[in-house]
Amino acid sequence: MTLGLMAGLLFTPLAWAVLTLLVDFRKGRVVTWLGMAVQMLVSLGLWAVVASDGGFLYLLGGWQAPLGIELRVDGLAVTFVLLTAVVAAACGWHASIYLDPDKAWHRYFWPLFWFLWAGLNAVWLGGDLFNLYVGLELISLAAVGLVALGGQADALRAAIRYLMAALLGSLAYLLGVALIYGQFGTLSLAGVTALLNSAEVPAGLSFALVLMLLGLALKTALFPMHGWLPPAHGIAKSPVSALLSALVVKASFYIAARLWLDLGGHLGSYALAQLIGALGGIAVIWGSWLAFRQVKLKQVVAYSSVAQIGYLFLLFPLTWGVSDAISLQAQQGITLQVISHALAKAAMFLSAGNLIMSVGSNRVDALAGVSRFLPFSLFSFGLAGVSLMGLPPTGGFAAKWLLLQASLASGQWWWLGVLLAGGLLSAAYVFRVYQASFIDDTDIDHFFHPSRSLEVIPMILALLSLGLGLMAEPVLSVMSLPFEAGRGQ
Amino acid sequence: MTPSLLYAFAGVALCSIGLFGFVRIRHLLRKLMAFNLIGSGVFLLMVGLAQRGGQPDPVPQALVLTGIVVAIAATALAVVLIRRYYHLSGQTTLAEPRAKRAKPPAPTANREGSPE
Amino acid sequence: MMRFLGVAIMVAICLAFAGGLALTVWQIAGTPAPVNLPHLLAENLDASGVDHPITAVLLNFRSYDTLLEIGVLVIAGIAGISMAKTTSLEDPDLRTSDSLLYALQRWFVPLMLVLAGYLLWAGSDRPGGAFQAGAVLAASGVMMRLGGIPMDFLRPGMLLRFGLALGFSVFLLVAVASALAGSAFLAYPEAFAKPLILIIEVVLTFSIAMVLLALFVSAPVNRTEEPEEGEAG
Amino acid sequence: MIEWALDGLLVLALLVTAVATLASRDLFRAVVMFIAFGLLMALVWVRLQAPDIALAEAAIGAGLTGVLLLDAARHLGYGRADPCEGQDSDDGQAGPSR
Repeated sequence: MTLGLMAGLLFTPLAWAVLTLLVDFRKGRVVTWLGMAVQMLVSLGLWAVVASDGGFLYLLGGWQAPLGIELRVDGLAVTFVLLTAVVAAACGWHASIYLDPDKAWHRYFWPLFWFLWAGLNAVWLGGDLFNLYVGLELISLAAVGLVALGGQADALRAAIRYLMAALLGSLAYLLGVALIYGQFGTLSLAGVTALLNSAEVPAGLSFALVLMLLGLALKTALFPMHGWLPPAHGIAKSPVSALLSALVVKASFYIAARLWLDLGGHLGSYALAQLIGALGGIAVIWGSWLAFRQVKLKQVVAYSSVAQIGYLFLLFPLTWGVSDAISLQAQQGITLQVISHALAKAAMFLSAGNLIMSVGSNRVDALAGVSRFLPFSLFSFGLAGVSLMGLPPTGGFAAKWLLLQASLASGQWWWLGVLLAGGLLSAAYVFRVYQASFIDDTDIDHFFHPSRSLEVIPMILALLSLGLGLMAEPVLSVMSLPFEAGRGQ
Repeated sequence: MTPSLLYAFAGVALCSIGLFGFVRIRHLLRKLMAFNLIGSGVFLLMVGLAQRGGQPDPVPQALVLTGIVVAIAATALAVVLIRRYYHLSGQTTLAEPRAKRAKPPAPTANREGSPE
Repeated sequence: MMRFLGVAIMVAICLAFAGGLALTVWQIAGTPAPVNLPHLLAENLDASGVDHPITAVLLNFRSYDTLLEIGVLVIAGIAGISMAKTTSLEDPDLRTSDSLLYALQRWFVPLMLVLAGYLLWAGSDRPGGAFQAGAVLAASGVMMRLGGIPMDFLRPGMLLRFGLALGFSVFLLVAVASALAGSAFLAYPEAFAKPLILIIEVVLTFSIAMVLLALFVSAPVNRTEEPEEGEAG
Repeated sequence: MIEWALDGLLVLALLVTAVATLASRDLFRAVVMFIAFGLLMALVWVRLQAPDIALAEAAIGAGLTGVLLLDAARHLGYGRADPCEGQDSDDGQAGPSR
């Protein structure tokens, strides 16, 4: 059962990538719907198995860790696999209606979409440092391909910039992997952690950790390395922007977090943790401020991603040198933040796409009067915004509440300011969009009305993000399930 | 100190030369070459450091083979994007477009806003 | 002045980076690695189905890496052909009427095809294998292309997409077949390991060459008219 | 001793070609330097007892990447340049000093 589910999880996205490569957009759409259903069922099944039996190691090719590659299927990984299934299916569904089937190059959307999904799953489950590198590259190239799709000059500029940043980040990560392999002779993350715990910590490896974190932070667009993100996320088609903001940037953060939690205790330091946290804090405030200042709607949402990603990096100071209980609290808060931001940001980009489609312009001030025509999409946008602000009872609130408690309990009260200011500033940019849309002095009356299902999808995501705050307990309980390392398959 | 380690240090030097070029140079093809130099440096370091005892280690060698293929995939994709970008905008750097290719802002907004 | 300052800062950063990295390498080199992976590899080589350790790592022990890596190649190929302009294939400007190139092509292409075949065959017990063979095959294709030989199969049509997908799908099918047979994903049955790896290598060679060639060909050419698809939408 | 000299020379040549790749003002020459760098890398891999990588580097690193870059350099406002390509050639020759 478990073996079948794992095979299905690994096989489906790759197989569907090939299948959709062979057919055109319309057929690819139908094929994709089938694949999304399969993938959703498999992800749910795996989540249920792990929720009831606990995590396990999956040996690819049947080879044990130092020689082969093992996948780490634990509560956190399956939570993210399920999150990916939900968000990617929503974006795929939206894209299947939103994208124009008559543009020849849109047929290549589906294979890239499926490869992206495959890469994300590979990263969530990855337990091998080099395999994570390959997974990251799979994600980056697929994402760049999606941004560049259609080949307008502006899109190409954004895509090239994105590609360059992603490649540099990957190389920094790979350099760290080379150093760690040189030190320990193994690539398994679990093996490295065990060696660090058992023997005396070798000098000099902190540099390797710093390099890897630096590369991953670049790929996650941490301030001040965020310059590539807004153009790429702003110019891509809305379903693509949603995928990139909701999931792709989380993949590199996820690896950074796993590295920090496994190796940071030995190789990290208080100063490093505080520095990363401070950069995250600046990102929250600076990103929100820039979001407030943007002229184009999707740029507002993209800069909001820069800000929301900043919160994630509070994980580093809040888990270093604190008691296990506080660390767990911080980890849960960050995980909730990842999930709620993924749902809310996907909802926001998809509804922004609907609004732009409706008024035919990308500018915020062009939204005047749209509240009369597209209240449903605007409402989804607002609901997602509420979650970003961190108002109760949303998932964003639950996340920030946990972070707040962790900051207070660990005596790092200064992060409170970041949490508070970030919430207020995000309220400011969401209300600015709302204000623009309620101005009623326009005499333009020809709004294009997108189809009903385009409006339903962001609403579902926004409601999920809202509901996350209410069902945080069951989600968190699966996420932190004890990991039975010895169980094998 | 073994010859392998010497090559690992050569990898260190290549990485920093490449990094300097990658950050400072704006011409995209040159940037791409700088990326490949850093990549070669990382590969050298990986194999050189692992083989510091003098014995060949097939695992990092296999990893480097994988890495080379990933690097050529990225390079080839980047070349296609750069050439297409040059074809459309006449630019070889990522600088924002100059006034001479100014497109009126209104159609731009329309184009970006239209459903695709 | 600002530019000078920028260069100076960047030089300082690069020197600090090089210093830190060199120091780390030196410190790491002082201690032996606690895990002896080459030894472990040698012990398990017999079970892998091939005699050449690197091929064993690439296509058996760490075959998942290779599977994803071929995925990366296919992605690059897809993204490349999504930019392709079909007209560039017949672009007369591309035909280089270089006599040197002609001679090279005349003598080198058959030689390179033979070399590719040899590399592929050698992979199981000597240096060589699918990647090198694929690269050589692609290089000979590039040479033929520069010589102006029209390669219709490289049009972004069904045939090209099929060629891109072939190696990857065979690899994937083998992977899932072993999973359906009850063991893990990508676990070859030991009796069939050798033929399976051989089949995978052959199709991979073909696909790698195809992707690299497609990427070379799909690069847009300047001299053609305005892009017909770029302005739409 | 002679081996050390060989290795040292190889490393030196490697670094010189790397710097030349980035520093040469002329794009075409930079690409040629890059190909030379790839060939030297292949030699280095032989010295590191990695014949597989040496083969791959010669075929992919030097060969294919080189051809790709040469072809691209030819089209990016260098060499047989069209008049319309000339206007950006100052960008095309940007050295690292910019």
